[in-house]
Amino acid sequence: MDRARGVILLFASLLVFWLVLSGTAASDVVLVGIAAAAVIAMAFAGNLSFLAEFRATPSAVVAAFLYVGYFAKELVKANLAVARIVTSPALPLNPGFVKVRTRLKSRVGRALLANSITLTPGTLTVEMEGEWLYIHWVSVESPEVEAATAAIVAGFEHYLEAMYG
Amino acid sequence: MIRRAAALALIAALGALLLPLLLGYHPDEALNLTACYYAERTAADLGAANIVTAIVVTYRGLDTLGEVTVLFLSAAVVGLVLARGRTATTGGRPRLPAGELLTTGSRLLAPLIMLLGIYIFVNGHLTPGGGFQGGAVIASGVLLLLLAEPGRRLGHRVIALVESLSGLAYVAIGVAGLVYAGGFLDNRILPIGTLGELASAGAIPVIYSLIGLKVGAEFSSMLANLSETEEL
Amino acid sequence: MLDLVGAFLLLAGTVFLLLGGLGLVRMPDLFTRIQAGTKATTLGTLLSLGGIACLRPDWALKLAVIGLFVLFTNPLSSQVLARAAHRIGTAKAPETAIDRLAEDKGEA
Amino acid sequence: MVELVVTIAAGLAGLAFLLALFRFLKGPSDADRVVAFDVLTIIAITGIALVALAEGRGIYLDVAVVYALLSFLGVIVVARYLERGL
Amino acid sequence: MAHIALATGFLLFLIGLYGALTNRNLLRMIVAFTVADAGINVVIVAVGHMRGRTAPILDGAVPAAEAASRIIDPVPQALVLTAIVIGVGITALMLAYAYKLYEARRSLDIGKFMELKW
Amino acid sequence: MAWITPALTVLLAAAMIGAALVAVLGRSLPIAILAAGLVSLLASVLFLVLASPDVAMTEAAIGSGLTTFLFFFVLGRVRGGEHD
Repeated sequence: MDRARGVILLFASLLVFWLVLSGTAASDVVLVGIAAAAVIAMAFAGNLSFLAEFRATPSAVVAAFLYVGYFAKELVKANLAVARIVTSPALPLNPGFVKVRTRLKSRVGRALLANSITLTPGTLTVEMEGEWLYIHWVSVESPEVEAATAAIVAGFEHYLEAMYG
Repeated sequence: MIRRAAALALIAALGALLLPLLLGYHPDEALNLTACYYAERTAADLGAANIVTAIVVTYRGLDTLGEVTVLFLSAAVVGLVLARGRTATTGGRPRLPAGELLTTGSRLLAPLIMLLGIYIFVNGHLTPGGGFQGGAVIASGVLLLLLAEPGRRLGHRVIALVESLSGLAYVAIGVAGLVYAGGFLDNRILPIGTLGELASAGAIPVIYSLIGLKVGAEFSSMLANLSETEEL
Repeated sequence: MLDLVGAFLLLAGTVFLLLGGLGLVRMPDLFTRIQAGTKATTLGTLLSLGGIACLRPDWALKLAVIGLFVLFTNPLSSQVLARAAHRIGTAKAPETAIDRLAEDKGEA
Repeated sequence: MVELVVTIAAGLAGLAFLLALFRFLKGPSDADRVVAFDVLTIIAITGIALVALAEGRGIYLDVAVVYALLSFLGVIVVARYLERGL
Repeated sequence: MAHIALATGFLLFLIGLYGALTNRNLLRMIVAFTVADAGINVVIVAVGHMRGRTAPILDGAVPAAEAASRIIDPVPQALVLTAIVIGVGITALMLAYAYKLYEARRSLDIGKFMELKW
Repeated sequence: MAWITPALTVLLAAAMIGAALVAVLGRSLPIAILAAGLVSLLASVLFLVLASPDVAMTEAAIGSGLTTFLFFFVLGRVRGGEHD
C-alpha cells in the first residue's frame, strides 16, 4: 500500500515535470509523457519524489506557501549579508563549526532543511548525522547547541514540520 | 629534457603548418551544394525540424548504425578487458559511504534526470538533442546512483537486454524502410505529419529513441564495469 | 515596461554573480569561499533567469525549470564538497573559533 | 535602453567569470579549485541564457537545462574522490 | 568570431599533443588526449560556422522557406556529434587498458612498459 | 546586444586555453582531470555561440559527468600510482 502510494506520487511529479518541460499539453505529448513517467516510476519504485511524505492537509499546503515566502526573504537577506562582507575592506568574519539539532524525520524534509540552511545568511550545512547537523557559520553568535538551533534551524523547521513531519 | 625539447620542436613545426590554414581561412558566404540540399529539402521530404537530426538519422543513417556499433564494441571490449582475470575480492580498503545529504538528493534527482533524458531523445527531431545526448543524460542518472551507493551492483542482464533489444529493433526498422519505403532506414514508413509537432517526421523519433536507449545502455555498462573493478 | 523590469532584474542578478566571484577571490578559507560562491551565484542566477523571463515571456516555463534545478543542485554540490573538504582536513582560516564537527569526530 | 542594460549585465557576468577563473588557476588547494569550477559552471548557465537572448533562439535553453541538471555531477565526483568514497 | 574559435581549437590541439608527448604518466597522457580531442571538435565546428546565420533548426524564428539563406552548414555538426560520442568510447577503452597495465606492473609510468619497443 | 557573442567568444577562448594549460602542466592529477572537464564544459558554451546547439548539448551531457567519472574511477583504484 505504502509502496503503491509512493509509485503514484512519483508518477504524478514526473508527469508534471514532463508537461512543464514540454510547455504544451497536446495529446501526443501527454501520451508519451504518461508512458515515460510510468516506466520510470516503475523502475524507481523505491525512490523518493518531492511529493512523497508530503502531508496533503490544508495546513501543510498553507505552510508550503509560507515556507516559499520565508525562504525567498532569507535568500535575499543572505545575499545582502554576503555583499556586505565581501565589499568591506576588513572582511568581518568570525567563522566556526557549530552543532544543531533537528526534529524532522522525513528524508525529503531533512534534505530541504539542509538546502535551505545552506542558502540562508552565513550558514552552510557540512554534515548530517541522525538528529545532529553540523553547520559552518560565518559569524558565530553562540557556540551552544540550543542557542544555535534557535538561531539557524527553528525558522525553517516550523514550516517544514507542518509540511513533512 | 631532450624529450621535452623534441616535443616542443614538433609542436612548433605543427603550429607553423596550421598557421597558414588559420590566416588563410575565409568563411563561406553561402551554403555549399550538399548543405543547401539538406536545408531546402529536409522539411518537405522528411518533416524534421532539426536538420542535424535528419542528417544523423536518415540521410546518413547507415553511418550512425556503424557508429552505434563502434560504441557497442568499445563497451564490450571494456567489459572484456576488465573481466579477464578479475580476481576474487581481495578485500581492499573499505570505501567511505556517502552522507545522508547525497543519498537523499540523488534519490530525488535520479528519476528527474532519467525523464530529462527521455524528453531529449523523444524531441530529437524538434529541439537540439537526440539519441546520443539523451543516452548520455540517462547514463548520468545511473552515474548519480553509483555515486550515492558505491557498492551498488547494477543489473547487467537488464542493461544487456535493453541494449540488444533496442539494437535489434533499430535494424528491423531499417529493413522495414527498405521494404515499405525508399531505402534502408527511410523514415517514411510512418506518416510525416505537420512540421513542429511531436508526432511528426515519420520514424525519426522512434529510431532516435531506440538509439537513445542503446547508447544509454552502452554507457551504463561501461560505468558499471569500471565501477566494479577492485582496488589494486 | 516589462522589458525595463526584466533588464534591471538581469542587471541585479549579474551584480550578485559578480559579488559571488569577488567573494571567491577575497574570502580567507575554503568554507567561507563556498558560502559566498553558493549563495551569491544561486540568487544571481535566479534573478538573471527571471529577468530574461520578463524580456521573453514565452520562455518563462523553461527558465523556471532551469531555476528550480539550480536551486536544488547548487546547495547540494556545495554541501557534498564541504563535507569532503572537512574530512580531508583542508586548512581553515585562523579566525575559526570552534569546530564541533572535528571535536565529535575526534571522539568517535 | 534595454539593450544597453543587457550588455552591461553581460559584462558583469563576464567579470564574475574572470574572477572565478582566477581562483581556478590560482588554487591554492584542490578543493578551492573545485569550488571555482562549480561557480564557473553556474555562471555559464547565465551565459547560455544570455546567448539565447542575444540570438533570439528559445531552443538554446534546452542546453541550459542539461547544464543545470548535470554540471553539479562533476563537483560531486571530485568531492567523493577527495573524501575517498569512490 | 570563427577565426578566434579556430585559433582556440588549434591551440588546444597543440597543447594536448604536447602534454601527450611529454608526460610519462599514462593517466596524464589520456587527459591530454581528451584536451586535444576537444580542440579538434572546436576546429570542425568553427569551420562550419557562418557569420550572421543561426542554428540549423527550423521553428518560429527560422521558417522552412528561408532556411537555405538563414542557417549554417549542418554537416560538420553531424560529424562532430559522432566524434564526441566515439571519443568517450575511446577514452573508456584507454582507461580500461591503463587499469590493466597498472594491475600488471603496479605503476603508471610509461617507462616501465618497454617490452614492445623494438 | 550585438557585442555579447564576440566578447563571450574571446572570454571562452582565454578560459579554455588557461584550463588546458592547467590540465597538461598542473602538478595535481585530480585537478588536471577536473581542468580537462572544464575545457569540455566551456567548449560546450563555445559550440552554442557558434550556433551548434546539438553539439553543445552532446558535449555538456558527456563532458560534465561521464568523462570525469571514468577518470576518477580509475584514479581511485590506482591511488598509489598517482605520483609519478
